[in-house]
Amino acid sequence: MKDFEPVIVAFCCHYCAYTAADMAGSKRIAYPANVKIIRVPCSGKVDTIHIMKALENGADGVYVAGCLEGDCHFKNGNLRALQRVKQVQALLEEICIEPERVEMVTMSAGMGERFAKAAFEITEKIRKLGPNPSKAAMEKAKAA
Amino acid sequence: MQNQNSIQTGKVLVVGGGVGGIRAALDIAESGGDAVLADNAYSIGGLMTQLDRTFPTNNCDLCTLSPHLSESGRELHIELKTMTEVTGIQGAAGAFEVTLKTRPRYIDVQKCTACGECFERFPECVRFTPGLDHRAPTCMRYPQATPWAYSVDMEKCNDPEALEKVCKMGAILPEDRAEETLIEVSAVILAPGASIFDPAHLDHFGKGTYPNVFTSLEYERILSASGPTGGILERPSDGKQPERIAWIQCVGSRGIQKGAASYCSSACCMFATKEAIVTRERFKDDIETVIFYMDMRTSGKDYELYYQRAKNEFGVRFVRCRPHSVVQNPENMNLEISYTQDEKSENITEEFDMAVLSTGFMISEETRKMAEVMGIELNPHGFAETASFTPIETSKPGIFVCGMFESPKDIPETMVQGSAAACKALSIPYRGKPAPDHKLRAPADDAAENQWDDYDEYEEFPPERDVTGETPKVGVFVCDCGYNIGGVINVPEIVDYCKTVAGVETAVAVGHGCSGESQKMMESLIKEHQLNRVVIGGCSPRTHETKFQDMVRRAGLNKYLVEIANIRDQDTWVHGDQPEIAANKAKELIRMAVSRVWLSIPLADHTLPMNKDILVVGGGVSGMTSALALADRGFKVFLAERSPRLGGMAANIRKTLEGEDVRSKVEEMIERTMNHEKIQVMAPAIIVDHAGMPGMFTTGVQSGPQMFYSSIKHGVTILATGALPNRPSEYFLNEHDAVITQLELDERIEDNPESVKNAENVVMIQCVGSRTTDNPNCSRVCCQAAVKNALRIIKINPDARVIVLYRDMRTYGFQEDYYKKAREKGVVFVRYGLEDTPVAEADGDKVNVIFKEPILGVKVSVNADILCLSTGFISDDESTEDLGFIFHLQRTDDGYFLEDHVKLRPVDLPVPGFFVAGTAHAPKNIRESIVQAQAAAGRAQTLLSQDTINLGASVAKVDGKKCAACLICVRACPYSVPYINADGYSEIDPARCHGCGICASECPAKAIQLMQFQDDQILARLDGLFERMN
Amino acid sequence: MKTESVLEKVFNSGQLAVTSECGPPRGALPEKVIEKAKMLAGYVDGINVTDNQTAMVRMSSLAACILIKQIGLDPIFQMVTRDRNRLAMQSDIIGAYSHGINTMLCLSGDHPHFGDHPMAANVYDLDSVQLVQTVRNMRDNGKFQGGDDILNPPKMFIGAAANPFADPFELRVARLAKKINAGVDFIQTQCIYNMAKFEKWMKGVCDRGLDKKVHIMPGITPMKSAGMARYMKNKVPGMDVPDEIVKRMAGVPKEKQAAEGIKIAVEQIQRLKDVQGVHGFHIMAIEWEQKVPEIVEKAGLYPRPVIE
Amino acid sequence: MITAERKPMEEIIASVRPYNRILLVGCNECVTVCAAGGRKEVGILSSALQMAFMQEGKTLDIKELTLERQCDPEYVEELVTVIDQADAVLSMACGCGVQEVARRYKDKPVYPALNTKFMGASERQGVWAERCQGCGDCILGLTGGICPVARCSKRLLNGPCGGSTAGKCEISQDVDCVWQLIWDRMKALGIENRYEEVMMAKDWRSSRDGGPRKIIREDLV
Repeated sequence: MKDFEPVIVAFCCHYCAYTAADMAGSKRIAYPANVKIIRVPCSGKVDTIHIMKALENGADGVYVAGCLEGDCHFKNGNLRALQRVKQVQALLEEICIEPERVEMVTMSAGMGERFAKAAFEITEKIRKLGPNPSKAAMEKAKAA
Repeated sequence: MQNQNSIQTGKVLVVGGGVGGIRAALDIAESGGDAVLADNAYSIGGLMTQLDRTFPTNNCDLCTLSPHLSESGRELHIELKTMTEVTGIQGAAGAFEVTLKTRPRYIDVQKCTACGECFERFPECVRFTPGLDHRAPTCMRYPQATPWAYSVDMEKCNDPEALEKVCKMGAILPEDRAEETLIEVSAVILAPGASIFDPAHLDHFGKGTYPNVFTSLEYERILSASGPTGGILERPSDGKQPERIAWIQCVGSRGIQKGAASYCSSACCMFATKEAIVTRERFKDDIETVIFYMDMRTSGKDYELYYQRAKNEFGVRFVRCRPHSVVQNPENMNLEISYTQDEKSENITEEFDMAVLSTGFMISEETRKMAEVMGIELNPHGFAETASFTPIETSKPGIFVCGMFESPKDIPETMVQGSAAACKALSIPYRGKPAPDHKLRAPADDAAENQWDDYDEYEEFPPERDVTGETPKVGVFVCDCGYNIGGVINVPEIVDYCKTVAGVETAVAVGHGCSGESQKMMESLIKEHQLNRVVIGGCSPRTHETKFQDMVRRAGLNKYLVEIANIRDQDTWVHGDQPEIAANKAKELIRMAVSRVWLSIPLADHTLPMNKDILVVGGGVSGMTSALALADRGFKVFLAERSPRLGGMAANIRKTLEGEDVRSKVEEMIERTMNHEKIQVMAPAIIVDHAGMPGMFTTGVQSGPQMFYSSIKHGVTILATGALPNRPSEYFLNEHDAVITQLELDERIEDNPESVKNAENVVMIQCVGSRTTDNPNCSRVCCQAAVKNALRIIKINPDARVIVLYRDMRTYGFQEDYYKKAREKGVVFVRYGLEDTPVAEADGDKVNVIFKEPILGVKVSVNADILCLSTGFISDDESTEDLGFIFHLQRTDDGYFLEDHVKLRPVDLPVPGFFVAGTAHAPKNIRESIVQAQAAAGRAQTLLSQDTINLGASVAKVDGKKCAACLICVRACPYSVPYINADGYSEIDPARCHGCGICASECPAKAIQLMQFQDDQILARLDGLFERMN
Repeated sequence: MKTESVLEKVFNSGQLAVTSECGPPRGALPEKVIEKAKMLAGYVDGINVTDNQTAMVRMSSLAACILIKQIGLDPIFQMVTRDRNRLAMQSDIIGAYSHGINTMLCLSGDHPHFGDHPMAANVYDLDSVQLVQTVRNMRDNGKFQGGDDILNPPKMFIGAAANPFADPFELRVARLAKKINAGVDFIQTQCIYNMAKFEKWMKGVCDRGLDKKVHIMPGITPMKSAGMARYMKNKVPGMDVPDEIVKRMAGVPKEKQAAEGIKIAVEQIQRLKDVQGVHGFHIMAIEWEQKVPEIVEKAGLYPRPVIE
Repeated sequence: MITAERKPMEEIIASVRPYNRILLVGCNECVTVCAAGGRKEVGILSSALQMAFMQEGKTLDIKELTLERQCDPEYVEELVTVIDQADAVLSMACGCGVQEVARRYKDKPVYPALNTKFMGASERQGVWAERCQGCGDCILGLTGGICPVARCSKRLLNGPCGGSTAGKCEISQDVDCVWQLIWDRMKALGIENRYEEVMMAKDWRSSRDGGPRKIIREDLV
């Protein structure tokens, strides 16, 4: 497991998180390349299925990044996203996958540092958890 | 409710095609006016296009400017006249007749495709930068040049016939002649910019003699990827990469050298700091950077933080001194710089590999001549004469000024003035004879008739090609963005990889994809390969999506068939030091975009009618200026002021530095505002709620003595809420009667001159409560206030001893003259450092001020009758926090509103439809506040001139066949848009849909899809990402 | 006289009646039933036998009633509608009557949620009001609920419960009226601690003249300890225990709390004796049956009248 | 509307474990409206199942399909083209739908993925509450439009029982005492005088107690 480089999908809302990611870039703040950003208009657009499919396709972790609480460009999309993340966490628990693989984070558009910090922390957390058990088992099965 | 511009505006002539002129012309065009943009050069762009990167974002500005350039190039309300100068003007405001003379270009701009064939064959030399290379007969100024055509210097051409034959398009016109045109305009904007001080005559700096001495602009070109060395930093003397570089400030400014201007050029401190940072950023510890300066004048918004970062993060060394000479070591061609410092008596000599002279800005002879033709008055420095309350108005009504020609300044200030000039120019009613080519903006009454009927004729896009049924053919275009992308990853290798990605028809490297040249290339590739989907590997779609959407539109595709992979902002900028990782990520991002674009479908935008009323928040000078500017144009303005009376902070100021009477001007302004039939003043008033989008905002205001609630409908919002006078509890302020602030001193000198008449000693301490940990930025106005008040005290009481204790004297621009005058009049200026701040002790009704005399190095105590603290500004944190929350606006760490782009959009706030003016944006003086307020009014008009609001295509769509009418969308929508229609399924009005997609992700029947973000499109990105695994 | 019930006879004699109760054991232990019943012999006019009280499985009420009847005492057959449908209930009523049991109490019963079989199906084919109606129809019309004639119809003296304190309070008198409409003869109430509120309810009952149509027996439950008082106050739904009672219990030393509880019960009976419409007392000494004689004596309700 | 909710994953996983090819069928009626078995839930379950089995080193061939109504034979007929490609059907319909699929495809094992709960109404987004038991003999006209059969824990027709406290049922603070609601409503309608009429014992034949029920509309047959 030494060489395990997790693949993490980050669904980022256009108005805050995606902008924060750009901001991190323009400030040249590095963060792990493990994090793959998918832009959505609002974190409330992130469907339970999107998160599930990301994991099913092989992501080791998924997080939804939205605006700060009370700051959602679309009023409450971030709160809805949080509820869906919780729903996925409960479902993952039912199928014996660590619910911590899925997470919700919030930040404002100017928080390039926070974006980078979240990317680091989540990457490290997933690195510790190891590969997505579904993907790992399949790879083992294929090897055998 | 619908108030429209009731003034007929004629054309506006904009002289000068730098950023200021471009901004002005664009704002005029966007506001529905027509502009003629004339520039003496071969193409527009001005100085800024020669900069590699700009502060404080350190972006390469070619890319940030170019969208403006091509907007300008394509905008049919702007007539572009390059190689053109003004030779005569007749008439008056409202009806000027201007004669323009256009030199021959020898190239037919319509035919030239800028293929470069002529340049290839006559490659003698190309003038890309001033001074570093020789001149070419065929000259392209820079890759994004507009117009999109070369120009020929026929005098340098030995064989015109051969040259003519080279061009397959027949665009070369050896017989081209100069041409004179007479145009009728209602107003003129002068934006000729400045030229750079030429230090060649200064023997002691060796410019022109020593190969390794440059001007800062030359150094900028060397760093530039499109510069003469292709971005490679090496010494001309031996081709080696330098190890030590020195910057010498104030070359040609502050009257230091022979022939130097006496004013401060304002931008050079930041300019040099940026160059040093960029150098350190790129070369890390391989290159040592030192800046020799007199005062660091980083007084712009957040500039002080940038300066601190340069020192503390990038390790740029700052040395306060005046280097007296640069001497070349003949052996190694190194440069020895000698200087002395205040605190040390000995002469220090340091050796450098390269020296950069921070040369200041001058007004060129050409500009002076133009001013003469125009008949406007100039100040003694050759800049246009203006006044604090009419900061962009020249001495001749109807002629306005913006940018450097008003005073030396940096890009954001120039952008602000550009917008302000547009606003002022548009306010001049057209009085000339009606001419068919004057597209008059109609008044409200008959607006419907003709205002936008003829808009279709401006339509420049070809019809959209119907791609339904076609198998997707994807073209991938990868930008290098100079070093931004190309310096980190190997773009050709990425392109080769893209060709292997399933579904990709072709992949090409396009350099600066945003440049005119690259755009043309992509257009033709799209047509040639019959591409029906496009992926751009470039910068963030947040900034450049529109540009590439327009590009594919020109190529005949629907604008939603392009997808941008953000391989710059989210890849090469992030993983700059890990090229391999960056390359892999770039491939991933492009793969994801290809997979996504495969499923893109053509979409149409939705529109809504525009409410043309304006809400201005804040009734100080800025707010009133914006309100009056818009109301004079016929717009209805709601002006909400928190306090019962208008006037703001300026109501407490008596005089400007230049000696103008502030009080009477402010009173006059209040009078006009209160009585203006188009302005509804609400005071006292507080904002309590807000909703909507640009063109249809609704804001709840409680106002009047009873604080009644009313709901205002408006199309745009201008925030001019100001800042607060800072009043930190330091140096016995509020405790001892002898301790006052500059504001109080100003009042006392004016209202009670007797009280200062007998003062023997007046001590002023600068930077009290500014440039500190709590309030890290510079308050900008305090140095000028100190100089202003010192001069006034000396005038009343010539025997008074006035001592100003300062950290850096920041009397930028022409304020330097007053600083100089104060020194001549005997005002003593003593520098202090943070390690040795002055101390005060109460002494009866006086105060002893103890400070260190830096030259002697001893402590001195002065028994002061008045201790005046320069406390400057502090943001109105509570107000901006509340308003930021209500309006969803971002703020800086120190509580000012954060603009959309610090460089290029300094008046626009990130939330569309919001603009900022005055000290709510950053500390500034009255003159600067008024300019920004006029600019805000101008920017607002660009929105208000539209009759409809474009809502984009990202709206939710319901598939009625799948809908179970469960009402989940009806309940989930934050804006209550969906409803169950008569047919029994959910319906979403695209005009009201905000495009968040919450309904789509909640819908249990998956009957709702958000256009542009459909589920399969989002999942396609995952497929693209995980392709390598599966 | 509608029935042979001793209880009915005491009421008719115009004297205050006394009943108490006996919870059947959770096992086949007939001696336990007999032991508890004997403690009450001579001190009460009827012994309520609970029916799977608090939704816990116990010896069937019918069987325990038969045991008590066999030793010559007078059981009151409690029946809840929770566990049986109308067929089972009617057959049990006939069965009981066959053993000489002539007094019963019709209840809906605690919800299984509270008992030891929360997973059980609850029947509730009829509710308590409908059961009262059914029993009255059997007695007065000699008909089963389905309409067929009964051979030797059971003559049951019909009781029901009332809780004067449950919400909505304004409905409590109306619900009593409804039970009277259905044919109830006597009412045993929930334990009464809030005297004032009970009196208010009784006033409502008397104002409508309902006291003339039904015999009301307030429930009296002596507290064993301050802890029990607190428990009743906080944990038992529909119970109204005023703070004074809890304070009074807590105000005496632990070893004297039981005596204090008895004292309170006696005082309550004394106070309610004179309330219009109160025709007797139902003394529920939960798992404390041995104290009933003492209460009855101290309250001046002893000896019990001898009814022929 | 019929409400349902997804069975625990463990149970669903166990039911389909023997199979490789699963036809996962949703229903676009009631269970879509109560967010239990529409297209979205089908997608989520499909993904969850796939991941669960991947952990056992196995990939399922899951075909997702959502029918307009699983309780109508014509719609169920639509499965005919894909049924042969599946070893088993996992139905996300209510019990009616599951049975309809089982009836039509006799040789195909059919498993329910949902627990059918009750006939209810949605109180607000995401909250559904039981409203009707389908007793077949509606008494709502007598009870102010509020059903004690479905909403009284003891099904009392002459409630409330003694456990009613502050408008709540004795079994839980989260359950309204329906008799409080009925009483309030009767007062609002001014018909509180009818409260004291004894409501007669109900004839349960019209309910499930009378055996499986059927409606035959001769005019439509």
